[in-house]
Amino acid sequence: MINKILIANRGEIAVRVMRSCREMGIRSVAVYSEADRKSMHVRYADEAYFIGPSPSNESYLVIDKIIDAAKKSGAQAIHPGYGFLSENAAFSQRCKDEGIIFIGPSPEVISVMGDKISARQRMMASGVPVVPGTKDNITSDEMALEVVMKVGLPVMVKASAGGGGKGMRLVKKEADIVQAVKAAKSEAMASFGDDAVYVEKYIESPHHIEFQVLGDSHGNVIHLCERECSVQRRHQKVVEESPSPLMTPELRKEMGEKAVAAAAAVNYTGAGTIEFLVDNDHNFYFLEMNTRLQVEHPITERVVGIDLVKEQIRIARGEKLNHKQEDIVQSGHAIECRIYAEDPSNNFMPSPGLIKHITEPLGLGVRTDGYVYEGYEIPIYYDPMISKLIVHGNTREEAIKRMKRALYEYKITGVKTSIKFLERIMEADDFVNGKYDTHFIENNEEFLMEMDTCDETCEDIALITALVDYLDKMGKSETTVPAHSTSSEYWKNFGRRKAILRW
Amino acid sequence: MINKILIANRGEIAVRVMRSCREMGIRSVAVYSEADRKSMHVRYADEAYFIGPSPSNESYLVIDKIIDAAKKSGAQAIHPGYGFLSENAAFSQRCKDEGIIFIGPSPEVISVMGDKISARQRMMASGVPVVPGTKDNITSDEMALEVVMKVGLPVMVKASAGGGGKGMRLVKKEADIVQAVKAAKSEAMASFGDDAVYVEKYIESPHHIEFQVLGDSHGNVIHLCERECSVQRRHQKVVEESPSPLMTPELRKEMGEKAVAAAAAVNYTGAGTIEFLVDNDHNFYFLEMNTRLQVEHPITERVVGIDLVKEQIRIARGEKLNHKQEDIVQSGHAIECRIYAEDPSNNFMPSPGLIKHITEPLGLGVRTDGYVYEGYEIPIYYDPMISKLIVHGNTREEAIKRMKRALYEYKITGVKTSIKFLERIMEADDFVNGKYDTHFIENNEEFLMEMDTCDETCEDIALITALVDYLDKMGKSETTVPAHSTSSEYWKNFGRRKAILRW
Amino acid sequence: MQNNISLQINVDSREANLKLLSREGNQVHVLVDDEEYKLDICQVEQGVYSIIRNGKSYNVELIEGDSKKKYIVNTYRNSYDLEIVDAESRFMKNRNKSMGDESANTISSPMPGKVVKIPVKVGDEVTQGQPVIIISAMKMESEYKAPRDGIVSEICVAEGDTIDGKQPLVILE
Amino acid sequence: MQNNISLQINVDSREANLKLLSREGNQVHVLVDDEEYKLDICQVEQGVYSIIRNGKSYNVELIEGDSKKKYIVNTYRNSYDLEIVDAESRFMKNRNKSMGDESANTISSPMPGKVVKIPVKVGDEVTQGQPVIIISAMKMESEYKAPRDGIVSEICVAEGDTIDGKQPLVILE
Repeated sequence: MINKILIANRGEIAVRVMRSCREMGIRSVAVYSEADRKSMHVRYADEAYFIGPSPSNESYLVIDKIIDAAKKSGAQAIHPGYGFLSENAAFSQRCKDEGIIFIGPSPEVISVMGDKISARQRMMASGVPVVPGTKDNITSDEMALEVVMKVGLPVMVKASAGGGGKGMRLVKKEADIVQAVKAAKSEAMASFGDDAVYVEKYIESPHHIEFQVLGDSHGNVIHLCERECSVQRRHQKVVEESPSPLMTPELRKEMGEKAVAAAAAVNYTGAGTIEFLVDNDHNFYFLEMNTRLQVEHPITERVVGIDLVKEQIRIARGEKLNHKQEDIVQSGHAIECRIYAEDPSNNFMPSPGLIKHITEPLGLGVRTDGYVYEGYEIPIYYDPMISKLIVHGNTREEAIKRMKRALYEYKITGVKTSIKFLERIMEADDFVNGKYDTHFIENNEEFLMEMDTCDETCEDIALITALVDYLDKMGKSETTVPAHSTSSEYWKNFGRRKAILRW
Repeated sequence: MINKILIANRGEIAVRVMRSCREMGIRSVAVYSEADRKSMHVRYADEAYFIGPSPSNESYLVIDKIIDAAKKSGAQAIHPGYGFLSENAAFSQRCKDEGIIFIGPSPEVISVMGDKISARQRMMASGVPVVPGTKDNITSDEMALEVVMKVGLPVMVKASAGGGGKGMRLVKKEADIVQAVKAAKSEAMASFGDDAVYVEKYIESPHHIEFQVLGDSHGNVIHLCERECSVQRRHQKVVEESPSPLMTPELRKEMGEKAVAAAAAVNYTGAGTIEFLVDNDHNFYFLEMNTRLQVEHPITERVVGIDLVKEQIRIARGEKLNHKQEDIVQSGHAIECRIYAEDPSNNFMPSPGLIKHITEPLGLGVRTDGYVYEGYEIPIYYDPMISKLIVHGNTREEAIKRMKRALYEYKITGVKTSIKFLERIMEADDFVNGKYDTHFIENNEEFLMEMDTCDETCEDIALITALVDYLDKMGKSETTVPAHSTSSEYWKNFGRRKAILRW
Repeated sequence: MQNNISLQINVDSREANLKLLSREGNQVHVLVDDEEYKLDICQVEQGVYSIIRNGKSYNVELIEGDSKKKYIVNTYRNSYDLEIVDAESRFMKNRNKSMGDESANTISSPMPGKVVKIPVKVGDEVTQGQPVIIISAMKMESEYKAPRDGIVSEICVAEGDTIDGKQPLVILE
Repeated sequence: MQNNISLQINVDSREANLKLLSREGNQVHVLVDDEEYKLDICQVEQGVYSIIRNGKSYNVELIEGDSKKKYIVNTYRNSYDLEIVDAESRFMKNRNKSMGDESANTISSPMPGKVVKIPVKVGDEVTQGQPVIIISAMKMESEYKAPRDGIVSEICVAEGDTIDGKQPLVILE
């Protein structure tokens, strides 16, 4: 019996988990750092415990503090959300040791799937396709040529310790391989102090497509179809949709079966995601598994009609899955846009600060999962995501138009946001036509970054607004009677009402 | 081609219509009275025209002014919303005469269905069941007895000019009919100066169930299933749901066919609603037809997955219906609660005023259709409805729990609202069990009106909050440095931030 | 730091004594009558407070009433009308008492609206329960009745006037 | 009523002259350079204006910048940084000009954050483009570089400090 859950997270995901708890009659317990006393998850929860200073390695990442709060509150289970401790095997183990239910997979599963090499081996053993190549260090020219022979050109040479594109070389001709390995090794050594590199097949026009899976503790595993996540900037997802425009019923069936096989291979329990790379010819390769809820889970919730957090909790309670594979159908089309506090015109620099005004989109087919409110100051310590905007339409076309409508309604002042950038994505031909891969943003950079233009009227109206505001402000600070008092009853009332509002 | 639509309405419905216009790439034109300069529909629209003083009979009900604004703006069509001119045959006719598309049925259809007697006759002629009895004045004892013989007991004697329960008599025994007619006539004469009364079958445990219909100009008519609207207070709907807990597939099929027959009988075009009275034995009777969009249309939109405003516009453009009857299925369960600015503890007295603070519910399965915002003053001239809260769940049980969660999140201060009253409805056994009829609110009055109790702690916390606020307020007005400055950096920052927020 | 401030707050018939024992940042220590409270309290939005006590999270909304000393305070389940009583308000109250209770003579409407009809005129004798003014707001008309027998001494508004909530409309002698 | 008030407002390189010809309630009549505007303008929320001009409805949001005379103004499609210029600001500007432009010597961050690393010390010679301070905010680190060759004359913050946006961090001689 679970009647109280501690949510070891903050921001929108903490609030989102608490919503489902409330609908299930389960009490929710928040934990918060110094910077988060006023955060929405603290206000929303039934209980709240302070866990230390603002930097997450002194609060949200400290296992002892989370466990301590769980014990104080008497919570029987912990939901880790995403990020923070959600894929930390030691945390899952510690919960187990303390007799607290961890809402997620076992420590063993997190370990196996958390390591790229062990995950790859497990997948190969279970017949799930992986990107052809090797993860072994290339120690000789012969070895490099052997891999090229096996997987076929083009290939990518990558640094084992790598990241950020350093130590990477694309090889299209066999003649170039030896030189590429040499160059990559030297760059890897310079960048990471480690010259280990490996060779992998290079996937052209790659699509990032992932499958949501659910597994219960009775051995049942199903998938809830795919999410298309190819709109990425610096490997960060920006827009996701379900179904994928690339998908066919045959490919969905095949990939879904492999996703289920992947999860079943590790006796997966809970909600998880199998990420694949897919090329334009519908070849697909296992990329990694996320053993937690994804940021973009709401689009799946909307098209298959399942509350994933509720399913996670039911599975954690030891219940059998509510649904059979054949019951799962996607209905209509859902798109999610991630709204970040960042400045697209200044290299997407994060923009923490005080929310001075916010209007969230509402109405038919629109879901907003956020956590900021008017007067809230977005802290500098955490992720810049403000909220997620999820829309649903009967068709992809309707969903795109609805997203544009919702973005139009979304107004945030005080911090810079990615809203206008997202509007441009919704208007980009490649996106509208559903013909895009992970190169979408770089391929369309010029269009996406183009400053919106406006005729001079628009600018003049901005000037006049500032003039009126400035005169009123000056008038107010000099006299108690507004300088602009006129015979109009409405204008007078406005002053009076504003005074009331401002007490 | 329609690329600009004037919305001859205000409040939530005007904004709701504009949202669909925006998604269709159609420009929207608002009209506004003096009291509505700051209303959301004016802010949301692409264009806005002033149409006169605040009382609706000097603005929103003045056909000339609406037509004038339509011409000025160049709108090709007018959407009337609900209320105001939406069921005014003269307005529909005037639009026709002016060459403006009226988004609704023809003047003839509005006239026929707007008159109770002609509508009843048309329905009888089309084989749609009506409440047995007569609408003719009872002029003799024999005539009264004759009706009783024909329709069976119990019967209701009603004043033709009646309303508000005056001149009404319930008759359960044949012996009482003559006396009842006499008494009703005398009361009717006293109340309305007209002693005409008629006799109708009395429906026990009546359910108010209505069917949404759509008809195109090519003769196609379909229904979009039912809405259960029996939770009423003084004949005002309070909560609606779809499907109806009373419904069976057989009854739905039968009533749906009659609803389609009713609409087809008048060659109905556009969206309309056939209201029925249904008793516990599944006998049903035509009550009236609403020849416009209903307040509660969103629950149908959610369960059948159709945007009704878009359908209205498509039909007005002369397009054929997008859907066939066999494509229409209800998926899951939707509930709508109407949020009013009223004081349930003071006889539901309207409570206009300034919205000081508002937090709207968000997240999975929740739709809010509203129009007020922080700092908005609800005018005294119009309907006290603030917004509609629509939730969807896979089951009725989930929908009720989600509604409770959403009502919990909904915070409005400054005006009294019906939110707590709606929460009690969601908790009432009769509602939870789906066993209710139009007597629900009176039958459960005691439970619904019960003041929520709270232990003393709750009251003490309220007192302490007031204390803290009062001391801060006093401190602020006396010194520039907050009186409560302490060593805590957070507290100091709070003061600073608030100062920024309040410029 | 504000320490040892005492105030009386009235809510319904209760006259509660509050004593602020200490306040350090968000942490307040208060005595309400004989009950001690240690709370973490902070204003998160204008008029909205978040309170944590013994791990429990409370949300309290607060609106100023007719005066700076009056509040409407909403907790999740309840709404309270509070009045802060200090020396000044005690003096005013006593003075009002000695002048007799004005309010029993005044007919007013709790809500803003429009005067539809005033079926009485100054000097009219009215009996308890007799309608003296009809106000319309949001398409609903409400009759306001004489609270006792008496003579109409003043009519403060005219038919067709727009009125604010709680303003005096008709006064009996 | 405020009539015939004139002000200069700068936006980017444009120096616009605004003249308020008349204002009656929501109705304003303004000359912007040579263009006449008659608008219905009203503040609907704090910092949010609704404007109607020739039947078109505009929504404009406005935030005060670093000073009372600076605004960030958002129309639907664009965002403008405006500065209102009056006698006082002209004087300040001229004085600053004669004192030389300070800003070219100062390295600052546009956003609040935490100082991760300062790889230089006072007296160090730096070359244009050399990183002088690294700031972290929201899990992202940004390097700020010397705008020109020079010598570090002052370091205003220490590693580990939390900083506000736009405060001076490192100053070159």
